[in-house]
Amino acid sequence: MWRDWIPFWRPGLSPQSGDVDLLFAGLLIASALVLGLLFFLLILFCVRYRAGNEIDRGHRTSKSWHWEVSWTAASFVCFLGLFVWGASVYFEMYKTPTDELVVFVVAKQWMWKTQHAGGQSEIDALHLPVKRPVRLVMASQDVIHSFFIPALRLKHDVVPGRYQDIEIEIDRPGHYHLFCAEYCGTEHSGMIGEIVAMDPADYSHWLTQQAPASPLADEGGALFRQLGCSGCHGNGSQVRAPPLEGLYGKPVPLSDGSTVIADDKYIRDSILLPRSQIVASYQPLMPSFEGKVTEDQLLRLVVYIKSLAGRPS
Amino acid sequence: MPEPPVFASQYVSIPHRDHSAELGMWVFIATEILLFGGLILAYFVYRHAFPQAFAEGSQHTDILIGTINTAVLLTSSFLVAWAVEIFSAATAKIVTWLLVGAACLGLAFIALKGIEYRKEYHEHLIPGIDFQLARPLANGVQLFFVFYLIATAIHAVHMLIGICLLLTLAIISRRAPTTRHHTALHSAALYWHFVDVVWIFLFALIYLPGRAAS
Amino acid sequence: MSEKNYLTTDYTLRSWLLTTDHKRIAILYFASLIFFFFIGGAAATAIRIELATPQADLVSSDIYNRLFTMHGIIMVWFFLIPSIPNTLGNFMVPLMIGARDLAFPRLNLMSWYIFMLGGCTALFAILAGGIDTGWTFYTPFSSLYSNSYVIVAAAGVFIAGFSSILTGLNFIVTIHRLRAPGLTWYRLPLFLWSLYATSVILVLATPVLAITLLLMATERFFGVGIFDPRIGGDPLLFQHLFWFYSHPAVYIMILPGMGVINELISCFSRKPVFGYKFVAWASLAIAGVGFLVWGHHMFVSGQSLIASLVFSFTSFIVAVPSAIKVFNWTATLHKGSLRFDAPMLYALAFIGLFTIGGLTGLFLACLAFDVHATDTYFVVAHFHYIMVGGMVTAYFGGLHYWWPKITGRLYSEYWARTAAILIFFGFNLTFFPQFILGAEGMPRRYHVYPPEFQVWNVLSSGGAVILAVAYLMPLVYLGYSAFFGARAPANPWNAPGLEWQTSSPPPEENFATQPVVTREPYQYNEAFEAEPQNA
Amino acid sequence: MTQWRPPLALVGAWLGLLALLALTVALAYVPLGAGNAVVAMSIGTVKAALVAAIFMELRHRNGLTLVFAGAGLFWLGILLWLGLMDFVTRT
Ligand code: HEA
Ligand code: HEA
Ligand code: HEC
Ligand code: CUA
Ligand SMILES: [Cu+2]
Repeated sequence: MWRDWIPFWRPGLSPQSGDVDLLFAGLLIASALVLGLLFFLLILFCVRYRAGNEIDRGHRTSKSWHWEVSWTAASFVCFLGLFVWGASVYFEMYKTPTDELVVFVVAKQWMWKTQHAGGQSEIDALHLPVKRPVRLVMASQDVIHSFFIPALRLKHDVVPGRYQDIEIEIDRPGHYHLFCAEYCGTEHSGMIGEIVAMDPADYSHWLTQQAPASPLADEGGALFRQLGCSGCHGNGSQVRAPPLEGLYGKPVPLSDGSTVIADDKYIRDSILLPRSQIVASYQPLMPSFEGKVTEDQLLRLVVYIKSLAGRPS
Repeated sequence: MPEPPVFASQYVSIPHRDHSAELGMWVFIATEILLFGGLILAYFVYRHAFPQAFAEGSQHTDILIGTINTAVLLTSSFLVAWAVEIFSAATAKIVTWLLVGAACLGLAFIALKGIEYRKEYHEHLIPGIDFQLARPLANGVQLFFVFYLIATAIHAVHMLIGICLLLTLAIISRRAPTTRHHTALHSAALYWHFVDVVWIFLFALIYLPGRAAS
Repeated sequence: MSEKNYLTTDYTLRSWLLTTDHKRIAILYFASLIFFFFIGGAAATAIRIELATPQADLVSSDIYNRLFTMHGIIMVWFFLIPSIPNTLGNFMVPLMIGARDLAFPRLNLMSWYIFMLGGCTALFAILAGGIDTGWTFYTPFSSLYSNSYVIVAAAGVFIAGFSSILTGLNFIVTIHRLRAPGLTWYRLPLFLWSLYATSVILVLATPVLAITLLLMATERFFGVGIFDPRIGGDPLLFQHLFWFYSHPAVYIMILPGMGVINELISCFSRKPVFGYKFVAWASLAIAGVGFLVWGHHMFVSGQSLIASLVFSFTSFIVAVPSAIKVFNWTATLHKGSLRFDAPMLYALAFIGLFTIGGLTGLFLACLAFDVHATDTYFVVAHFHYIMVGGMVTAYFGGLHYWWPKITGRLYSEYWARTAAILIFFGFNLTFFPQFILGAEGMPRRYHVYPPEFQVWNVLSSGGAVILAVAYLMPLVYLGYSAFFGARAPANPWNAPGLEWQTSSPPPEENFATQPVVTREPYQYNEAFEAEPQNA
Repeated sequence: MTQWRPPLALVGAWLGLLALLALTVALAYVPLGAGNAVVAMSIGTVKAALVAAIFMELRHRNGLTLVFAGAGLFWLGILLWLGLMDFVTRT
C-alpha cells in the first residue's frame, strides 16, 4: 500500500482516516513539486548569476504582468483544488452520526470517563467493537478538552456547556492512543488513555465481564425521582408540566412560535436552562438545575428520558 | 493670532501639521471603533441566543436616566462643536465657558450613571457581586448585565478622559490661544464626538429592546 | 569625519531617556528586545531540554506549563511583534522617506515607555509565579480555573497593545504625510509598503485583543462573566475574538520581514524587485484578507460547518499574495549580479524557510488534515518555520544590512556568514523533526509523552542547543563591532535608497538638506554603479 | 463684532439629534415585533451619521479622511459578519 511508503506515517484505521492519509500524501506531493521547482530555480540563479560569473545579463524581462498573472492563476487553481478536497473529506468525518451504538464520554481535569449504554463505565479507556459505527456523545465538566485518536486521524474539542457528538469506526482490533489535545491545565499531558478495539464477540464478552452496574437509564430513572422531576412530570402531579414519554426525537412547539426537535441538546438545555425554550401552552415554572446536577447525572437523565421515547404518553 | 515657532521640524507648514494631527485622530478613532466592536459582537451573539432574556434584561434598566443621559451627551457634543467653530483670540472667553459647560454636562452624565448603577445594585442586578434573579431567564439576563456593566463602564472611562481633556483645554486656551491650541481642541473634539456616537449605539442596544412587549 | 551624529550629540542618560529622536528610540527598542528575546529563548531552551526524554526530569508539569506560556507570550508580544517595526522600522522610516522624524515623535517615545511598562508587568507576572494558560488564554481555563497570575500577565499584554497601536498610527500618518518631494507611492521602497500594511493591522486588530483580554480578566476577577459556560456563555466566543486579533497578528509578524527581504534581494542582485506593483499590493492584500481567515484555528472546536468551510476557503485565498511574493523574489534573482554577503544569506534562507512554513500552513488550512494535525507538533513546526525561520531570519538579515548605517561601524563578514549558516542548520534540525512528530500525532503542550516519540524529540532538542549557540554569536561579533569595528562609509552596499544618502551614522536631523526624489526605486543599473555614491 | 454665534448647521444638527432621540424612545414602545430592533438601530445609525457629518465635520473632508473614518466601520463589519456567521449557522 502506498501509505506504507511514508516511513513515519502509520496507516490510519478507518475509511475516513484512509482519506485523510491520501489527502496528506497529495499535499506532500504538491509541496514537494513546488519546493522542488523553487529550490531548483534558486540554486540555478545563485550559481549562474553569481557576481563573478561572466554571463549574458542583457534582455532582462521588464514587463512582468503576464508572469504575475500566470503564477497567480496557477497557485489559485491549486489552492482551490486542495480546498475542495480537504472540505469534502471533512464533511465525511464530521457527518451526523448514526444512532446505532452510543457511548458517552465525560471529560474532566484530567481524565476521560466513558460510559456504555449498558452502564459499564471506564476511566481513561474505551472498549469498542470493530467495524461498527459508534456514536460518541461528549461533554466536559470543567474546561475545554479535546478527544484525539491519532490512529483514526480524528479529533474534536469537548467544550463545557454543550454536547458534542462524533462518529467513530475502527477497522482493525488493537490498542490505540487516546490523547487530550486541548491544553487543560497541569496534567494535560497525563490526560491520555487507551482505545481498545475488539472483535464483536470479544466485545460482547468484555461487556458482560464488567461490573454489572445498573444500566444508565435505570440510574437516570432513580435520579428523576430523587431530584424531584417526577413531582412535576409524573402522572397525577399538581403542577402542569409536559409529559416526557414519547418526547425524544419528536418536534416540540415552543411558546415563541418556533419548533425544535427534542434531541440530547434540547433535553440538556431544558434541564439546565429551562427558560430559554418554553414549551407552547406551558408556564415557565421549571427551576434550573444548573449547578445541581453533574455532567454524569445529566447524561443519565438524558438517557432515561430517551428511554421513555417508545412509551405512549 | 500670535504665532511662535510652533510646528516641529518634520513639518513644512502649520496646515501640514494640522492635517497630520487630524489624520492621526481618525486612525485613533478607527482603533476605538474596534475596541467597542468586540463588545458589540458579544452582545449580538448572546442576543441571538437569548432573545427573550435580553428583552427582559433591558426592561430592568432605567430608560428615563438613559434618555436624559443621551440628551445630555448630545448637548455637550454640540457645545464642543460650537467651541471649535468659533475658536479665535477674540472669543477665548466664550470658548472657555463652552468647554467648561460641556465638561459639566459630561460630569452630570457620570453622576446620573452612578445613580443608575446604585439602583441596579439595590435590585441585585450586578453579576459577580450580587446577582439574584429568581425569575425566569436568569442566565440570559445575567449575560445581558455583564455586557451592560462592562460596556457602560468602559464608556464612562472614555468620558472621564474626555472631561479631563476638555477642562485642560479650557484652562490653557483661556488666554493667547494659538493655532496649536486650535489643533488640540479639534482633536479633543473629535474624540468627544466619538464617545457620543458610541453612546448613541449603546443606548439603542441597552435601553430600547423589549419595551414594546410589556 | 568626526561630525556630530545622532549618537554623539549628547551622552547623558537623560538625553537617551527623554529623546524624541526616532533613531535613538529605535536603539532603546533594540536594547529592550534583545533582553526579551533572551528570556523567551531561555524558556525555549529549557522546554527543549526537558523534552529530550519522555519523562518529567527537569521540571514539574506546572513549571513546564509556565515555561511554554511565558515563551509564547514573551516571544510574540514582547519580541516578534515589535521586532522589525519598532527597531529597523523606527530607524528607517523617516530616513527612507527623506523626513526629519516621524509625524509624532513624542508619541513615539511614549510608545516605548508603554511598551516597557507592559514588559515589566509581564516580567512581574513571571517573577510572582508565572502563568500557565498558554499564549492563547483560552477560557474558561484562563478565566475560571487556572491557578496562576493570569490577570497580571494579561495586563502586561494589554498595555503593550497600546504601544503597538501608537506605533502603527505613527507610521500610517508619517508615510501618508511626510514623504519627500517627488517620492510618490510607487517610488516608495517596498519595506515601507509592508510596514504600512503592518500598521493597518496593528491599528485595527490590536483593540480587539485589548477588549478580549479585558473581558477575560473581568470574568476572572468577578468569578462570572461573559464567556462563563455556567450561565450560558459560550467559550467559543472568546476564541473568535482572540483569533480575530491573533490571526492578523501573525501577519504583523511576517509582513515587515517580507519588506526587509525586498531590500536585501534587490541590493544583492543589483536589480529592481521584479513586479514592484504586485509585491506592493500583495502586502496590502495580505493585511486585508488576513482579517477574514481567523476561524481556521477553530476547525475542531465545534464552530458550525459553514463557518469552517468559509474560513478554510479564505485561508487559501490569503496564501495567494504570499505566493506572488515568493515567485517575484525568485524572479528578481534572474539575470542579477548576485553577491552572497551575510544579509543575502539570510534573505535566501528566509525564502526557503518561509515557503516551507507557508506550505505547511496550507496543510493546516485543508480542513480534513487539520482535524488530525491541529494541536499537535505539526502546528508548532509550522509557525516556528514562519516566525523563527522567516521573521527572525529576516530581522537578522535586516540588522546586518543596516548595521553600518545604524552604528557607523562594519562587522566581521566571516563571523556573520558563519553564524548565518549555523543558524540555518540549527533551525532545521530543531524544527523539521517536529513536523514528523506532529504527523505521528504527538500533541503540543505535552510535558511527558509516550516513549515512541523520543527519537525525533532528541533530534529537535539537539538542534535547539545548536540554535541557541548560533543566536549568541551575533551578540558577540556585532557587539564587538559596535565599539571596535572599522568605520563604515555612508553607503557601503552602494545602494540607491534615501537612507544611504546621508552619513553613517546619520546626523540628528537626518539630512543636511531636504532630499528630492527623481528616480524610481531600486535603480541599480550600470549608470548608477558608475557614479560615485559618497558625494 | 466677532462671530461667536453657532452656525445654523450645528444648531440644526443638535435639534435634529434630540428629535431623533425622542422618536426612537417613542417608537420603542410601539409593538413592531422584530421591527423594533431594526428601527432602533436605523435611528441610531442616522444619529451617528449626523454627528459624524456635522459635529465631526466629515462633510467638509476629503477622500482620505473619509477612507480612514470608514475603515473602522468596515472592519467592524467584518468582525460582526464573520463572527456572527458561526453562531447563526450552528446546528
Ligand atoms: C508569522 C506567523 C504566521 C504566518 C505568516 C502564518 C501563515 C499562514 N498560516 Fe499559520 N499559524 C501561526 C503563525 C503564522 N501562520 C501560528 C503562531 C499558529 C498557531 C497558533 C497557536 O495555536 O498557538 C498558526 C496556525 C495556523 C493554523 C491553525 C492550525 C491549528 O491550530 O489547527 C492554520 C490553519 O489554517 C494556519 C494556516 C496558515 C496559512 C494558510 C498561512 C499563509 O499565510 C501562508 C502563505 C504562504 C505560502 C503558501 C507559501 C508561499 C507560496 C507558494 C510558494 C505558492 C505555491 C504553492 C502552491 C501552488 C501549493 N496557521
Ligand atoms: C514568536 C516567536 C517565537 C520564537 C522566536 C520562538 C523560538 C523558539 N521556540 Fe517557540 N513558540 C512560540 C513562538 C516562538 N518560539 C509560540 C507562540 C509557542 C506556543 C506557546 C503555547 O503553546 O502557548 C511556542 C512553543 C514552542 C514549543 C512547544 C511547547 C509545547 O507545545 O509544549 C517549543 C518546543 O520545542 C518551542 C521551541 C522554540 C525554540 C527552540 C526556539 C528558538 O528559536 C529560540 C532560540 C533563541 C535562543 C535560544 C536565545 C538564546 C538564549 C540563550 C543562548 C540562553 C540559553 C540559556 C539558558 C537555557 C539558561 N516553542
Ligand atoms: C416545578 C416543576 C418542575 C420540576 C421540578 C421539573 N420540571 Fe421539567 N418542566 C416543567 C414545566 C412546567 C415544563 C414546561 C415549560 C418549559 O418548557 O420550561 C417543563 C419542561 C421540561 C422538559 C421539556 C419538555 C418538552 O415537552 O419539551 C424536559 C425535558 C424537562 N422538563 C425535564 C425535567 C427534568 C429532567 C427534571 C428534573 C431534573 C424536571 N424537568 C423537573 C416543570 C418542572
Ligand atoms: Cu484535557 Cu488537555
Ligand atoms: Cu491563523
